[in-house]
Amino acid sequence: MSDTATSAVDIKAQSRGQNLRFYGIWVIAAIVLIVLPMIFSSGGSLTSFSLIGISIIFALSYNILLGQTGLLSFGHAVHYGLGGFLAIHAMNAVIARGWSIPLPLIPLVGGVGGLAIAIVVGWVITKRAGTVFAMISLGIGELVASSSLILRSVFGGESGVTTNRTDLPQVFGWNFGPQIQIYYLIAFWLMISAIAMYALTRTPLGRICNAVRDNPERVEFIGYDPHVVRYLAYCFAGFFAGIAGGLSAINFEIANSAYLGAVQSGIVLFATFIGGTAYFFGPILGAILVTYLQLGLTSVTTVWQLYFGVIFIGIVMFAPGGIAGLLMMHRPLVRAGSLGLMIPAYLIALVPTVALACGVILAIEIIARQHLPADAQIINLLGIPFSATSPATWLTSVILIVGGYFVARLTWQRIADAWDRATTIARDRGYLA
Amino acid sequence: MRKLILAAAVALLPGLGSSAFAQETIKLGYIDPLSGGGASVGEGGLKTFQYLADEINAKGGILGHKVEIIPLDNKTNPQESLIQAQKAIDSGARYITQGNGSAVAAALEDFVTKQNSRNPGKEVLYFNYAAVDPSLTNDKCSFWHFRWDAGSDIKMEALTNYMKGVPAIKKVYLINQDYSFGQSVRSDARKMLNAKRPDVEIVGDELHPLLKVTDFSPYIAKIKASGADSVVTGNWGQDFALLLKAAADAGLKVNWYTYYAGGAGGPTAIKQTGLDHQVFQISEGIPNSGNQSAMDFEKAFRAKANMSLWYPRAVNQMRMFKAAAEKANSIDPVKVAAALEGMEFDVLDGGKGTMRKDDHQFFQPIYISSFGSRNDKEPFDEENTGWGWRPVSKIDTAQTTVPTTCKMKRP
Amino acid sequence: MSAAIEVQAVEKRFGNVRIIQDLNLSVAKGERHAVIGPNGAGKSTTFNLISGHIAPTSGEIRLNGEVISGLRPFEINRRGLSRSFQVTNVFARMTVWENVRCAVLWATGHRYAFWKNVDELPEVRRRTAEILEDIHLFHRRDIPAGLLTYAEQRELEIGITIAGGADVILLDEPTAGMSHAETERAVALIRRLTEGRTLVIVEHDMSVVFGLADRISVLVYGRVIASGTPEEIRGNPKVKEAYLGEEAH
Amino acid sequence: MLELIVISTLNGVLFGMLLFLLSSGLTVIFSMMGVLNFAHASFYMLGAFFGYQLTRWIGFWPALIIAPLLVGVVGMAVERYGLRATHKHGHVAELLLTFGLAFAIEEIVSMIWGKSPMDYRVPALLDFPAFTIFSTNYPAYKLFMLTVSVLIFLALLVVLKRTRIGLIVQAALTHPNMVAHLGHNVGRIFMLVFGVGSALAGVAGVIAGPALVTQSDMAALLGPILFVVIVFGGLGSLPGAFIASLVIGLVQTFAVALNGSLASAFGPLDPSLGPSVLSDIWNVTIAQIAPILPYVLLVLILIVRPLGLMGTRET
Repeated sequence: MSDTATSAVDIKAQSRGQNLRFYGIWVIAAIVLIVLPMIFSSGGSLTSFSLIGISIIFALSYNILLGQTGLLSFGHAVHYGLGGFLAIHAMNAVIARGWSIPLPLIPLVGGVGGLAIAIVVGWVITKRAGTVFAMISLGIGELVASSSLILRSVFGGESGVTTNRTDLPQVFGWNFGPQIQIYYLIAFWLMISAIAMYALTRTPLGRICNAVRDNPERVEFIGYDPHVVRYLAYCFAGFFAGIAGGLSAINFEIANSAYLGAVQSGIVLFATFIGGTAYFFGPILGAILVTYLQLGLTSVTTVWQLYFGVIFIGIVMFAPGGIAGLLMMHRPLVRAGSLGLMIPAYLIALVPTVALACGVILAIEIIARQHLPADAQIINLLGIPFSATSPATWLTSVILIVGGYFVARLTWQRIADAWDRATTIARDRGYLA
Repeated sequence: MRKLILAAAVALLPGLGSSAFAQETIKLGYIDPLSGGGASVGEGGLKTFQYLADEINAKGGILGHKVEIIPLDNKTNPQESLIQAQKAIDSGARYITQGNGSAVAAALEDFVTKQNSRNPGKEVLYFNYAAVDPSLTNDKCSFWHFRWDAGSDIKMEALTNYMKGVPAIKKVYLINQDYSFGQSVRSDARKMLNAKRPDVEIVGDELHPLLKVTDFSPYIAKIKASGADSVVTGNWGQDFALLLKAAADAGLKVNWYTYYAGGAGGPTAIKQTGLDHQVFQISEGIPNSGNQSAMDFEKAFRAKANMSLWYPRAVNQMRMFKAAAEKANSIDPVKVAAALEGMEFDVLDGGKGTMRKDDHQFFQPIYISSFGSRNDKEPFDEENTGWGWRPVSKIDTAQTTVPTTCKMKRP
Repeated sequence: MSAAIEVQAVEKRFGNVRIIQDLNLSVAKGERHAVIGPNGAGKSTTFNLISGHIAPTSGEIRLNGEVISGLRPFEINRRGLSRSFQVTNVFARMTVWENVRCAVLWATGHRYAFWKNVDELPEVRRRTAEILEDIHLFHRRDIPAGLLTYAEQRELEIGITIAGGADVILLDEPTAGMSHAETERAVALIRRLTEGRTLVIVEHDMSVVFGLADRISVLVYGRVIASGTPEEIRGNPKVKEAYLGEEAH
Repeated sequence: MLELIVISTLNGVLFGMLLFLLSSGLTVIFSMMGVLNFAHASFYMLGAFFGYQLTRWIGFWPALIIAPLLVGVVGMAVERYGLRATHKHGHVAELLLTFGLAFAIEEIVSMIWGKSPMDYRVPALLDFPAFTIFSTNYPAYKLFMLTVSVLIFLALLVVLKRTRIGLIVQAALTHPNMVAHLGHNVGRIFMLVFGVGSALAGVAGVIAGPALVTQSDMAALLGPILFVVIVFGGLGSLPGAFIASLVIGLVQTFAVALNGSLASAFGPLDPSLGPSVLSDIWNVTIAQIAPILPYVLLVLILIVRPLGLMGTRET
């Protein structure tokens, strides 16, 4: 086993290979971003893609704190919001003064806004980590959000500040009125920001952030001040959140206090954590999923918040690595070729688990409808209409929950067994420690 | 990977993936909170509009087109409202309506103005049924925005015209929420009272944070100390309920002139405090108005929707929409808008109203009513409290007119 | 030649409890110095005081002649002192490779750099690989540190401590909990890695202490009762009475 | 003026004691388990709603006993089936779990009881003015709230000083690592502590419900203030939480009572300057900024004393 002779050269070759694959992924991502609106060209999908793009940048910036430095912030929207406000004011100033700054540069102004507030408040906030950091960030978030309603001349009260993005100097004949042009602008900044944030993880600072996350005490004994590391990470997170806020300001042409609020901070936490904080692509998955749920779930059910809460609790308890963590758990199995063992177990478990989920959804919807008049008592689940007042529906729900749970438990056991076998094979073949 | 997920997402997105353009029905996007804290209010509005759409459809629709209400949840968030408005447009709606939150209204008004200038031929009209910020029909006014609710300045004009004739009012205390609406109530009250009743003393003028105060007793102590006989407040929701509760606890005996005592939870709070006919409301219609056709409508509506008619203006709005479309003989938003300008209309509770061409503000008779125990001419109670609204005064349309600074840009 | 570490009249109180009283200790440059003493004598506290983990209540600590008492640990580390921990204290979620590399970064001058690709720093890569080979963990470089065996984690602990190239090394019970064979290997490792540097070591295993140390200090109840070469300590009656005698019970 | 001071002091102390009822439970839970329970305000809300429902069924006085017990049971269930499983993933995961829980509880409550305020009334027995001070009535119910809060405060003191569990809790407050060595019954003690902490929040809910508004957003309104209190007082410090509760209660009530602004102190700004940040700040009254004062205090204390008022512990 001892192959010390191959050492450094080997490592170098290995990282070359990784680099190639790495550039490949970015090129593919860029192509997908370019082609996407050609396949789905309806106004609705363009709106959704734009929002998803913004929330990906926002979630990635949040993960600089949560995933990479281990800082749980409840006030990240402060940077997003102030970036948005600065961008709006910059746009209005450009229009009023006739400066020749084109729209595509405005997100950078947003980034500077987010960075500026991070530089100011970050030093105090990052003095402490862990729970105290979380609480202080919550307090600062509330403070800024409430102050924004008092400082009307800057924040425009609760109606906010508006602008008209088409009045800015035009570049390559684009006036940025149509959503498709905004989509490409967001896609452009998404690529730039994602590459930059990925690159950040590969720098000395990025690695030390991980060390601070894992063991801030020990970091002090290898020459680093964890406070400075946290502060720098906080500034970067603020900068990229500001870019997302600036893009949002361009997209909506309005900035208001809702940008800064606890809801926005909560959503980005949801997205990042559900996606998975341990891998760079986790927040991307999370942002896509949560934005999609926000857009889609709200028109299906009025209690979408409850589903959000339940999904979130489920992820915290059973899959703290998030979706990305679940996916990456299977990587050694794929390499070892033992994934095939898992698939039948998953497929069998799918049926009772879905039944259980349907039962729970049915139960929630029955309760949610008790205050509504008779004509709103129809629950449409998987295309089947159920009447919320009918005992048959209650019975169905109970049967699905109880029956689904007991059958599902058996199948989950099967998954656990299959998992043991599959990982044993992977371990034997040396793909798993 | 990412592409696959996106593809699946878009395919699944309800209402976003498809853009079926069926012009058989007139789609009206209803953009208001249907989840979260404001949901009870938003759901009430939705029921009202669905009832009104059914009423129109039962009579053959508008020019033969059925009216369909598309409920869209905006969570009282301006950005979310813009997304929902886009969603409505994508699903073929050319008309949207909204009421809760002047911040949302301002965002939507700005949105339709830009949308219509960038997409000629696909104009969208915005019917505002409850956002009362005066700026919506003044400096921010838009050709594509029509308001059926009385702006807060109009309501204050009506209220002060009523107070002019009540000599018992001598010392007035103003307490309002610290945001644009509360501030305009406060400044209008000062201005108009000074002009119409210079003898009335304003003994206090308070702004408190919006929806953040859990205990109003310090404020009540101040009101009590000031010796006020009347309080004017634009407070709504818990800010109203808590204010009244604290007042009753401290034994404060004053008359309350309010904008939103009738809002969800308001009547319950008043009944709890036992302030019988001491709480007054300014509104464009009340259940016990005495107007037979309005009371018949109220009865039918309550039977079907299981709530009282919070928004008589919504009735005016939908009926006027139909009348304007028929007058223009078209359901094209541009033509309907032109027909609405300056249109006169018989409102639900009786009397004439008019949609002013200058700023697209609807002017109508305004009622001052008080809440308390009922007599036999008042069949309707509120929120099962047993108490109901009693008309105190009717202010005619002419007495509610305020000037506008709007410089309307017409297409 | 001034001493590498000079502890003068240091006292540490927690509330009313005096953990360390009038502590005096001098370690010459290039010396291998062992600190021994019964449990609760304040050995780890002494390390915590020297490395800046806790600040002394009074007294003075010098590193190469410069006063370091009251400085933060990273400031002391940057002046050339590095320590290990009695309880394994590595970066559990990061790979072995990254654990060592992080410890190399400050010393190679990359500090908080956010404009350099960490994989493209030849100096860092070379030193990391060297240290991993030194501590026999090169073949385990891609394993998260939390998944290593106990003995491997102890070795990694030493690796992280020496990686920054500090010339004063403090090792807190590096062989605790190791089997006999593992201990021998570790001692050889320590001997090789600290060649030419100053070493202070806290150790319970007397064969390790007497085999490795040039000088030994005996700490009892927060006070140094004897200091000298292994032979002097062996023959010191105070030590026999207070420490070895006690252990004989 | 004297009237305002007396009334504001009474109200401030009352609000402060209510905050302390909540923050004491939160502090004890935090000290024992290292978990900052984000859903603590949600338990307060559950207390109010259970209290409301039970009052309608069996009357206020039984509800005052039963509702907190029910909340305590819910709390214990959360600890047993939620937090215990999450513990191995660290404190951030536990905090996130309670964060999700706060979300879910709010929605469940509004699903069951709707979103409008409940008609939760002061019991008839206490629905009279206790005394009149400067022509202002002080309601008996508020006096009752004050009494209950003080009694619970005293009871808490006795339990902490005189009982075995109290000693363990106290030990945990000062030496958090010690609880790890308590032996086999540590799980049960955690569950009990979490249950008692939740039940305390439940008591606060039952008695505050009729005085304030019982509505599904009441947790979200109070939650942030609660965290300010315990961070301000110093995480894990019971005396700190007590002082911070009173300080924040008094500051908020007095700020409301004062009408001062920079404009009233130094005269209005030159109107020709037009609206600006300066004029916003110049004209804002202390009453207007009352709700953000706790956050300002929080930031200030963290600059001066990063561990909080009485805090001694790093995390």
